[in-house]
Amino acid sequence: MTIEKSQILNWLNSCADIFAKERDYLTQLDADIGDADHGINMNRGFERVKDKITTIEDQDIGTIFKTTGMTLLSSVGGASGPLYGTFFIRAAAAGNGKQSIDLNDLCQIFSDGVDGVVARGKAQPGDKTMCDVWWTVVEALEKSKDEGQDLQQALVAMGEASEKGAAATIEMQAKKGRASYLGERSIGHQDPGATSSMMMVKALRDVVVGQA
Amino acid sequence: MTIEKSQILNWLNSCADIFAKERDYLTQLDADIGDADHGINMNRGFERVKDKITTIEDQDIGTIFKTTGMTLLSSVGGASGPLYGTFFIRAAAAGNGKQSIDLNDLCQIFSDGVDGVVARGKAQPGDKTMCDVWWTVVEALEKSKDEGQDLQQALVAMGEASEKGAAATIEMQAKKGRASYLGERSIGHQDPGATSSMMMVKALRDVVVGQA
Amino acid sequence: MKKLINNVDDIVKEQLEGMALAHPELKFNDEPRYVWHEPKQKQVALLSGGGSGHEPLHAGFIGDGMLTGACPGEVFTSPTPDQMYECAQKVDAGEGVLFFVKNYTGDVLNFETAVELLHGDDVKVGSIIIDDDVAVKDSLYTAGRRGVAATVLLEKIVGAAAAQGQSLEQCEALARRVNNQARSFGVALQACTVPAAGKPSFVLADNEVEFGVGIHGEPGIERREFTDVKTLVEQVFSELVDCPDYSRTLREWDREKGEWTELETTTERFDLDSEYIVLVNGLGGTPQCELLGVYREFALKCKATGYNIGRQLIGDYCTALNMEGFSITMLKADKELLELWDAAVNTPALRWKC
Amino acid sequence: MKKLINNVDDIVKEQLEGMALAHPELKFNDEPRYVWHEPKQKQVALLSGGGSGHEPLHAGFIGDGMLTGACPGEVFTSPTPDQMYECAQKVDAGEGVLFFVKNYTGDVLNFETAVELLHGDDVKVGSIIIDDDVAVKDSLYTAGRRGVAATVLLEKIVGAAAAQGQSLEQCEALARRVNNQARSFGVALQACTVPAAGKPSFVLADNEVEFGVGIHGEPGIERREFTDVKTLVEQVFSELVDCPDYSRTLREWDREKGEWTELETTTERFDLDSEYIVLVNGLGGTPQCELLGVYREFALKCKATGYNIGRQLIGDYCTALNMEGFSITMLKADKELLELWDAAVNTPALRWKC
Ligand SMILES: Nc1ncnc2c1ncn2[C@@H]1O[C@H](COP(=O)(O)OP(=O)(O)O)[C@@H](O)[C@H]1O
Ligand SMILES: Nc1ncnc2c1ncn2[C@@H]1O[C@H](COP(=O)(O)OP(=O)(O)O)[C@@H](O)[C@H]1O
Ligand SMILES: [Mg+2]
Ligand SMILES: [Mg+2]
Ligand SMILES: [Mg+2]
Ligand SMILES: [Mg+2]
Repeated sequence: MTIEKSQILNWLNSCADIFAKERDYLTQLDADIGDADHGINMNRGFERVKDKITTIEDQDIGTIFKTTGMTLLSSVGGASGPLYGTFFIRAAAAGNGKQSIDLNDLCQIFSDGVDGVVARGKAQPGDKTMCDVWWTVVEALEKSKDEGQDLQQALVAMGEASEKGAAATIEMQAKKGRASYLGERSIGHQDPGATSSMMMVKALRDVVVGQA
Repeated sequence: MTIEKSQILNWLNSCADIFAKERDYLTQLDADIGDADHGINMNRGFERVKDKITTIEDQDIGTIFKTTGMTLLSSVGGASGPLYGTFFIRAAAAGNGKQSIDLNDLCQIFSDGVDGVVARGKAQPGDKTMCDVWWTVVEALEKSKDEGQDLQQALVAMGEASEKGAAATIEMQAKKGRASYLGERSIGHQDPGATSSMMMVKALRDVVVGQA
Repeated sequence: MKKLINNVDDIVKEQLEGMALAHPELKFNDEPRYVWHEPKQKQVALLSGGGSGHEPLHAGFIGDGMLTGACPGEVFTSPTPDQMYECAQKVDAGEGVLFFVKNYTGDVLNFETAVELLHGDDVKVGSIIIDDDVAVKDSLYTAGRRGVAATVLLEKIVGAAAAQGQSLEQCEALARRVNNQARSFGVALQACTVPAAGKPSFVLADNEVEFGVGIHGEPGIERREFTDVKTLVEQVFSELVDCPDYSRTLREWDREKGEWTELETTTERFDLDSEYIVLVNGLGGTPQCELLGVYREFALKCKATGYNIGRQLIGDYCTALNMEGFSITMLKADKELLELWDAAVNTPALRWKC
Repeated sequence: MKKLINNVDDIVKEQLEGMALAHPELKFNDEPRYVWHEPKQKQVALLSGGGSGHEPLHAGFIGDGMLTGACPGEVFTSPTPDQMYECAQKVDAGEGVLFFVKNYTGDVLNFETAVELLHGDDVKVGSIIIDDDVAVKDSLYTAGRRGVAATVLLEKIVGAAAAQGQSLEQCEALARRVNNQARSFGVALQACTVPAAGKPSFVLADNEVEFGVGIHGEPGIERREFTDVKTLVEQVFSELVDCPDYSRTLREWDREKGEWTELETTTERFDLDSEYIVLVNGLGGTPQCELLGVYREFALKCKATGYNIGRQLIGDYCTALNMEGFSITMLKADKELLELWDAAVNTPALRWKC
């Protein structure tokens, strides 16, 4: 079983819908420990992505990811713009020339993506950032691969992992990004970027596996 | 029966006490239809008067009034400062050289005073100003005189007249001063200057006749 | 109420001390209270004053090319005659003293007394009433139009004239002309809090504005629905340009006779041939970014209707403490006024060409 | 929420249009979004940028003697690399382009990308990080000190140097020096309302302030009791002068190698022999009169402790929408910096000597 290009397109569209719906929720999370714009940023960026991908549906998955990354880079702004932009631009490599991807590819894609984010943003585990979700997710995918799970099982496990990763940020003290200025006052709040990452991960699961 | 100079001094001191106590109430009245400072102005002015008159207790009533007027003029500011200042400066004439005043004098004093206010401020009856109290008060004093009432009776009637005069301003539309900018929206509120005038009139009654 | 103050009773004194500390060329006298500076040349002394709470008005406009001195009263309370009297004595250089008086009963009465006192001392004194607020419709049933933000434009222009050596009579005539060519209109989104009162002077819902508001926290002419800045600015634009002629009797001091004379005078009409000096003025609690939005709507409306903006100023110049809102002033200008406007000015709040 | 806007999505665009309408010498490009002007002489192009909502920062400082261009992001959101990229292409006169970047993760990352793109196109480009906010204590457990109001002083001073014909390398060295000699600290009395969020970012009681607040509505370092302006300003003064040396690694663009190098650099100590340029900066919702009270306390405290204020600026220069509060910036200056500060500047928000 593989993930088809059409499902990747559905996924990106679904992200756009989710960020439109969760705009205020994400913004409120960011108001608590940041500057109250994360939902607005994600919503603006994925609206553009949604527009953009209609023009490149014929291309391969790598190109679609690269375009997504470039679009996010030039429309989101803030910290999350270059980070998510880099995520997709780096993720593109493992999708180059492909019309579908398997569990191996997916693992590579997300792992390259988060490596790109770290190269730019220098986050370490426990710094309370989006990376804390992606690392948990990649770890879960690796585990599924090692245990010989099928794609469906792997995606379900990945979704759960993303929830755990996001929830784990609640107890962390932020050491990167705007929330770090709050010091200990950042503890007790779920990180907005971790939350938007979780939403993206769960959206992929839902598109491929069907709503849980 | 006459009003002694000591009672005049008591009266002015009592005004100071009353304006200290009613500062916020008068200011609130002024907030409704003006700029929220009338109580503050009267309080500042009469505090100075209270200080000042300790230095001129030996002088005649005319001098005391003139000094009161000059002090108000240079400490109250706003519209009420020059108006109350003029009131006392003009009122002084009928007290010149006197150590006590009778009903006739009082009538003259208040009537000269309000004439002075009109000369400066051009208010007409019904314009919703302090004059609407003083005219009612002078009218009541004239009537008491004509009817041959004694000073005590006259002062009681004067106090009642001042209350009526102030209450009557509620239904008036302001045509002078800051409240006039409100047009019809000034209707329904008691005029702050009329109220402070009423307080002064009643203070005189209470000092001479004793608390009602 | 939360304000950056120590003591309600000291705020005017302390803010003036702050200004004098920041601008050592301004001298501050506390009893009676006035601020002044020494002009570079011998000239007509220009003296303003009024209640405090309108910062940078008045003291912020003292300096070369603008005011010689100012007498600040307590917050929203006009100053007392002893202030103007002593300040005028201090700044008079023998060329005479001109008072700029905003048309409020309190200011008018207190300045009139000062004029009479100074005349008695043989000081050549004149007094100009500023009444530019077109929100006030008539002068029969009110104290007449209020003096608001046109004060800034008038003081700048007459300040330039005085610095050029124009006489007291010339300055008076110029000031009267500017006043008759200027119109202002204000809107509040939220009231200010007078420190001594401790709470907002009025309360507005999220979809309401006070339309035609003054600069003292008093309610406006009417309460209107607020939808967006475009609609609101268009309403203000109409009030400014569709304004009928306005005649009123203003008192002037006759220096010869030593008495007040009443002069019937009428505002000038606006036309599409002139250039306008436009002031989009913040009332104290409104940020720059919103004022820029106001200016945009106003400029677009002027373009669409053929009104020609020759100069502009956007910012907090004539405020009402922390009131949220704005006023717009239009001054019909000719070459002479534009030149005087462009002339060098060096004050804490307005500075160019030096 | 009641704001003088039409549409939450259009406010940045419309406020920039307002600015361009008011100042026709500023050119506004909407897609991608940037503002620029044509300097009188051929010079190093100075380019600033960052989230909007800090007006007059950044576009209000474009003009002779200060910035060449600016890239405003959405409200409180750093701009995107395509904005800097195109703006730099537009303003580069062959002398190179210098970016002024406030130290926020978002600004740093987006500007870095632009630098890399421009380098690829053979544009001579440099990038300066501004991190003056001493409220942030360490750089190990945080994203490091934020860039706040010292930006204004730095842009003015480097702007003067560029206008005098100094090279890109000279401008870079000067900017680094100014940054290491500047410290700021902010306090909020009331939060701002981000338009798209629709409600205040935090709520404070009448006796509370956010102490050590940034300029994006994020909460401060701690919540403190507020009693009066004297006590509060004394607390801010201590934070500014009793501040330990601060070392951190800042990334710099190596134009030769075409890569980022990490440079460990330490702030300068304050002393009693220097003169200081002081900025008492309003955060958007605080009126002039209160800022003057803040300046008074600060100036008195400086006098009492022997700190010498050489120049001052009081007003709204680096704001956070309608936030109530202030920040104070101290820049240790020598003769060179004071002369550059005094040099002519002609921008919408800062103007003297022309
Ligand atoms: N250095 C970093 N590395 C990884 N993620 C980061 C970093 N800095 C910030 N983030 C993520 O970005 C999110 C904030 O994004 P956003 O609010 O859109 O940008 P900004 O903070 O510039 O307003 C944070 O919640 C965090 O997850
Ligand atoms: N022209 C006038 N004639 C008589 N009284 C007046 C006139 N104008 C104002 N007043 C009185 O002054 C009062 C307001 O005084 P105050 O609030 O101290 O001054 P201001 O209006 O300047 O703030 C009004 O309530 C009114 O009674
Ligand atoms: Mg954010
Ligand atoms: Mg009043
Ligand atoms: Mg008043
Ligand atoms: Mg942001």
